[in-house]
Amino acid sequence: MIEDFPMQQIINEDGEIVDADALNDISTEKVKSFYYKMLCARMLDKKCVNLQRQGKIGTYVPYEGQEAAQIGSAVALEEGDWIFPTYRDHAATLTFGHSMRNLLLNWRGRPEGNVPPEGVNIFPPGIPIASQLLHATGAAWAEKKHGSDRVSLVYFGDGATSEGDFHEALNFGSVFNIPTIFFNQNNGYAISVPMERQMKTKTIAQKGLAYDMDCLRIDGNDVLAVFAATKASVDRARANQGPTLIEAVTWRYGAHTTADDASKYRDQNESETRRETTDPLLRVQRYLQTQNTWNEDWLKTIEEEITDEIETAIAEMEAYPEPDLRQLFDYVYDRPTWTIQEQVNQHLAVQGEE
Amino acid sequence: MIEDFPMQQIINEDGEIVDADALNDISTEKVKSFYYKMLCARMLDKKCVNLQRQGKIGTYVPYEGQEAAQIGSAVALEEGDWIFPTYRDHAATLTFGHSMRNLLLNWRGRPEGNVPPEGVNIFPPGIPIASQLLHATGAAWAEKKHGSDRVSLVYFGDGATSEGDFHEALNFGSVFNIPTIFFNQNNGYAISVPMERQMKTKTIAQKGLAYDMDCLRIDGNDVLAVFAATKASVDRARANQGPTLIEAVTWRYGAHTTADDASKYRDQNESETRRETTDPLLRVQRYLQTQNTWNEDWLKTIEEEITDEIETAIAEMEAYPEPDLRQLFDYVYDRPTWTIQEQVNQHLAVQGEE
Amino acid sequence: MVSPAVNTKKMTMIEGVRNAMDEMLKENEDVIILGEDIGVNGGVFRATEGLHEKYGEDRIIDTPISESGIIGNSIGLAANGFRPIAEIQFLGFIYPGFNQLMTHATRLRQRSLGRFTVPVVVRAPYGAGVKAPEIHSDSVESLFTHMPGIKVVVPSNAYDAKGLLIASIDDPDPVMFLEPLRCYRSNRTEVPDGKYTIDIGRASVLKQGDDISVFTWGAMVMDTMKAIETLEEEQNMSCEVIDLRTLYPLDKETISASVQKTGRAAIIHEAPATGGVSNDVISLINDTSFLYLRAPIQRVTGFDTPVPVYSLEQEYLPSAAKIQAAIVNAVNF
Amino acid sequence: MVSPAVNTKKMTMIEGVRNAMDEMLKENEDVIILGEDIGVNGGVFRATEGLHEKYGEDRIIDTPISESGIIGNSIGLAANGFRPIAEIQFLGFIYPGFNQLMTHATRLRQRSLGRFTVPVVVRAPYGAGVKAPEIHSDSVESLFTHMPGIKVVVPSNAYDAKGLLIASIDDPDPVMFLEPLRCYRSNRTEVPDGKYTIDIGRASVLKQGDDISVFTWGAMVMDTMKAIETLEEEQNMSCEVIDLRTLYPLDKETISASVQKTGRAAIIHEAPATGGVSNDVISLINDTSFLYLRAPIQRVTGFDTPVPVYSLEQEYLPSAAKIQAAIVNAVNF
Ligand SMILES: Cc1ncc(C[n+]2csc(CCOP(=O)(O)OP(=O)(O)O)c2C)c(N)n1
Ligand SMILES: Cc1ncc(C[n+]2csc(CCOP(=O)(O)OP(=O)(O)O)c2C)c(N)n1
Ligand SMILES: [Mg+2]
Ligand SMILES: [Mg+2]
Repeated sequence: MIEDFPMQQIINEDGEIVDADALNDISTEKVKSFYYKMLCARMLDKKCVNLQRQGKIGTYVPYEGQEAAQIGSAVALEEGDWIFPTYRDHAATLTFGHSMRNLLLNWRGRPEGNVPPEGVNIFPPGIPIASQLLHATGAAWAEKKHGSDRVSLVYFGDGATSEGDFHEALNFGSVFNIPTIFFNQNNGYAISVPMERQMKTKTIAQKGLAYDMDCLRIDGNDVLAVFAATKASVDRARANQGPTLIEAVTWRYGAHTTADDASKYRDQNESETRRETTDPLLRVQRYLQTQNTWNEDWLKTIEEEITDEIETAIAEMEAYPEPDLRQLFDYVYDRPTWTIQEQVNQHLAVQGEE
Repeated sequence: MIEDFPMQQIINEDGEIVDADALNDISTEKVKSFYYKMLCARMLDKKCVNLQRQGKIGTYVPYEGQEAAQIGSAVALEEGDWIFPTYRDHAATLTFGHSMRNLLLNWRGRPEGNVPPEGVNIFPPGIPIASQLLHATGAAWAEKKHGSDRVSLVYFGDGATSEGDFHEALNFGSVFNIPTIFFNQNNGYAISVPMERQMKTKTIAQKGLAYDMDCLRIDGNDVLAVFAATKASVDRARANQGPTLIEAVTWRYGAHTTADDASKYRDQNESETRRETTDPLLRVQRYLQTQNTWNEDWLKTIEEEITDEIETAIAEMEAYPEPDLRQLFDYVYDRPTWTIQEQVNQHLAVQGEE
Repeated sequence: MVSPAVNTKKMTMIEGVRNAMDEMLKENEDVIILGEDIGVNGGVFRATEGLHEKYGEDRIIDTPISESGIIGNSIGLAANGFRPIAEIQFLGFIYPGFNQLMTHATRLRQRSLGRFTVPVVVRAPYGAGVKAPEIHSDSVESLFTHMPGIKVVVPSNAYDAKGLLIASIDDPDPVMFLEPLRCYRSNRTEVPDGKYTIDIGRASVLKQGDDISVFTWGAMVMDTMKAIETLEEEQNMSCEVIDLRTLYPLDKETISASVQKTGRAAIIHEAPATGGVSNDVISLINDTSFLYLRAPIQRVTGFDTPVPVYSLEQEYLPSAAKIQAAIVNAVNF
Repeated sequence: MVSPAVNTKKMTMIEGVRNAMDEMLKENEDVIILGEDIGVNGGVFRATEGLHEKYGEDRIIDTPISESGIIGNSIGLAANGFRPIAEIQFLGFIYPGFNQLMTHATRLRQRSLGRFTVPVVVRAPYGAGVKAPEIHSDSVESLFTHMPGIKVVVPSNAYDAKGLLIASIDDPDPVMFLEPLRCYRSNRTEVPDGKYTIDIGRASVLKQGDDISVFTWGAMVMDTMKAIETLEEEQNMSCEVIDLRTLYPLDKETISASVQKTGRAAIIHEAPATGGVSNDVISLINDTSFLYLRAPIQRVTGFDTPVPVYSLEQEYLPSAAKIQAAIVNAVNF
């Protein structure tokens, strides 16, 4: 079966062009903008790991290694589209327009973290595995019913394919021909459990056959391949040609979260090797180098730019006003029930006494 | 995709041999014994519809038309194997050794209906759609862990493939190489919803591809094809070669239940046509006729035999002692909790006062 | 709420439910219905009969058998502008969709500080006493009253059903709308034409009385009224009967005012005693009316057992004798 | 239950949990564990650390991410001879498996008149206060106490955890074994070597007292004890503190004896007030001890809201001040 789903690439690990036709559609400027976004995401991720160590944010979920998958897919969307991230997909949400400050506030345990800028359709990250897939179909179905050509894209991991909701969402998507891109980041592990114990199949793409759904497998570390495949799927969805299941094969370098110890279940040398070989940023760099469009000064400039942006966001996060009790009480319902109102009153009465 | 899953037959609608090799393994005696069981099931089913009309049993779920699928599969099992029926699979449970009396008691709202004879492994019928698939994998997994070669077979309908539990069970089955036969009776409808609205795929068999599971599609009205395919799958499972998904294409002639009105959602003439063409009993009769082994006297004899058996079972059902309150209280836990015990006492105190 | 000029019609409760949906489908294009067998078939209890023909398959949507899919998609649809009514064929089959309710439908507003909301009504027939197969008969209201972020409504007649269902569809938050099976066709009430609402959170005093406050809802309303009728005749006793109608939030004023008047209370429901909504009512009375109580509060409930198969179903349901005994106990305490 | 000659060791609660499973895995080949990341990884809280190495992957089974699959398969395994322990990574992720618990695990014995039984223990860490992400922190004990056919156990220390978990694994019926996250490593108690059991259904009187009976369980035991310590010092008051330990069935004798002695009661828990187990305790007191009550029963609970993200988590949890205020309210009533 795996032969039926070859891993699609546009540029390979060494930065060599594999699919020149596909590359034609993508300007060097665009490639460089992808690189910029990936670098920004990576620098932010490293920073967050540090912030967690310093106790400035809580347990953090790193995505380092998966930048191409998240950014290549997010840039293929347009305004008015919808994305449904998991806890690991903030490279995607950042790319799609979430504010860096709110993204940081999320890791600081602040409800604002889930609130995207006005007009940007990003759902709060899905925590119960695979449950968000059904919101993605629902929201895209609404677009279709309202006659727009907007689509939704939902992120989920290899492990998520084991949940019933994965199946129900793909079935709904195919039965009602809903414009949703089911974007799987197969990073090889679900916490400690490798793909081989999660499923018998060697590909996730083939699961689309159970729904007569378009399905493909791409090199998730090739940002160009990710972009091109997602864009094609999005175009099809916009044209009412139905949903697509994309398997983007990738790898997380780090632990599952900052509370996880990856060395308990895998040899972390593998990650070190991969940094030298399949890394998504390095690959673009190599490609630009072979094209003679790589420039160390440019790199330095953008590194500085990004550092500034991140430092500003962190400063904003740190200066952010204290959490407000009303965030706990006022948004359970449109208007608090008497039960909640009474609880607020009691709470304030006692905590005032302290 | 449907071309990859041709509907396997051994004898066709006209009773002609399609697969002579496969037929070689099945003696005429065996064929006649299948016919006997199918006739018994059909006569019982008709009787139950009548009993329901007379108010002697509650809402009844008929299976008429699906006798070949249920009986061909159940006879492929052996002692010590496990079956997991739905509400519609009493032709299968009867064949596998359930008592006709208890089967009738079930429709009379009696808990004894769920209790199979000692040593016969039949689970109570699955009511929440698809949930029983996971019990089937669990029980067969237990056999495998205990080192036996017993297998489980689980029945479910076309509609059941939409539930998350279908997916989770097939995934567990394939990951742990569990000896379970996932036996789908695709009767074209889930209450009023036709297969085309339940899924986009034209076959259910292909859903096995999502798990790298053996999967096939058979004519579920050809009892010989059902038997042969199930037997082969069972043998493979016994030899630790893993689970199989079988799609048996069939048709229910009647309504979903005696409370359902099928004419609301489909043309019941279709059923009448099918009685003359694809009927599972008629097909065996035609086959035996072409073989010159059909005998009207035999038919009469067995009809009388079966009538007797059914009448006896009905008499037993009607004479069965009144329900016992202890059945409500004594089996919630191994020993009633004080809460339940107190409730029994209060109940008896008041109902005694009446 | 109802203008006196409006025409009324006698309806069964299922007709009231259908009529409410019809009104709202007519009024608001964003109202849609999702469920199993609700289209051509009109629902297994005919709640949606005729609606598919009238509003088409884009609005009256037969779904695959997939409760998580129904509720999960309804969340996405609701967050993106629709007002879905999700029909669960029997409440006993809502559990595969429990995760979507518990972790999403009820929390999305809070999780997004109001950015995304879920105006979904989940309708489900429920309760014992109609000889349904196993698992079809659960009364599990309290699984939902314990779920922050959703309201729980239970009508017992056509008038309430229509007014409450319209209010539920209009509500900006998720509502669990539970329809007692035994009430579907057992009685008829006058139902006004057109749109009217009954406030969620308001109980209905069915009968004034002085000696005890009897709280109940759903199908037990009928049984309670009947049990009390004989009791009052035979024992010269005056019972106040209150149909709670909304189980979350409870009607604190009505409950406490009644108990403070009568000094005694009984609660009647089908669900198991442990964890049943009766305990919340007791707790509310403890909080509001402790000093008024002249006897322990009585509960008449289902047992701490599953609802049995139908030959034993009548034993499971609170009987008239038990309701009467409980009231007598309280009054004679 | 513990012979005096037996050695003891100081353990955290998570060690007590692990030790109990180790004992039972050693004793009975049919004991197996299923769950996510419980194998090589030893569980995300290390509850199964070392067990995979010791007992092998046929008994310590890493499953796909599939809670319905874990519980559903456990039912089949249990009905066919095994004694599965199913670990749910956080209680907040049990909902996808809710249907299997509600309609099968808890009913199979009754549905088959005892022919098939489900001796399964479902273990799950739970509760707020450890800065976990959203949805990880639910306290939903009452979803299970309301489910006929399952017992619900909540230890608060290592000694209880080990004895109760062994009793749960030995129990012929399903047991929901809830492990308060905040207790995992917050204190150590002496734990005997070898096998011992604590009866399911027995509360533990942590401290005798005369003025009020304070009922609590899980992580709130620590907070309650601390709140009461200052209160007793400052206000010259004597509180009886009872760790319920089992939430279904409740320990009727211990609860009612205590309230009949003190005449006052308070219940402290993390779950939302509405539908929380406190209401069952109130109901039990109403049934057994009405005439002894000298003040309304007090509740200190979580709010009728979801557990918020961690910056607001401490506001959500019952504070010492609230526990003290409730007790003072009752005593000064
Ligand atoms: C329903 C549910 N079960 C369990 C968990 C705990 N959990 C959080 S992340 C995770 C692994 C997910 O793996 P995968 O889908 O591959 O995504 P990745 O973390 O690799 O991005 C698990 C089991 C959860 N969040 N939800
Ligand atoms: C979880 C759940 N949802 C809904 C139902 C109601 N229901 C009973 S039978 C049925 C149709 C099942 O169709 P199919 O799987 O094709 O089996 P068939 O009845 O055709 O044998 C439905 C929806 C149920 N029993 N369980
Ligand atoms: Mg992964
Ligand atoms: Mg069918």
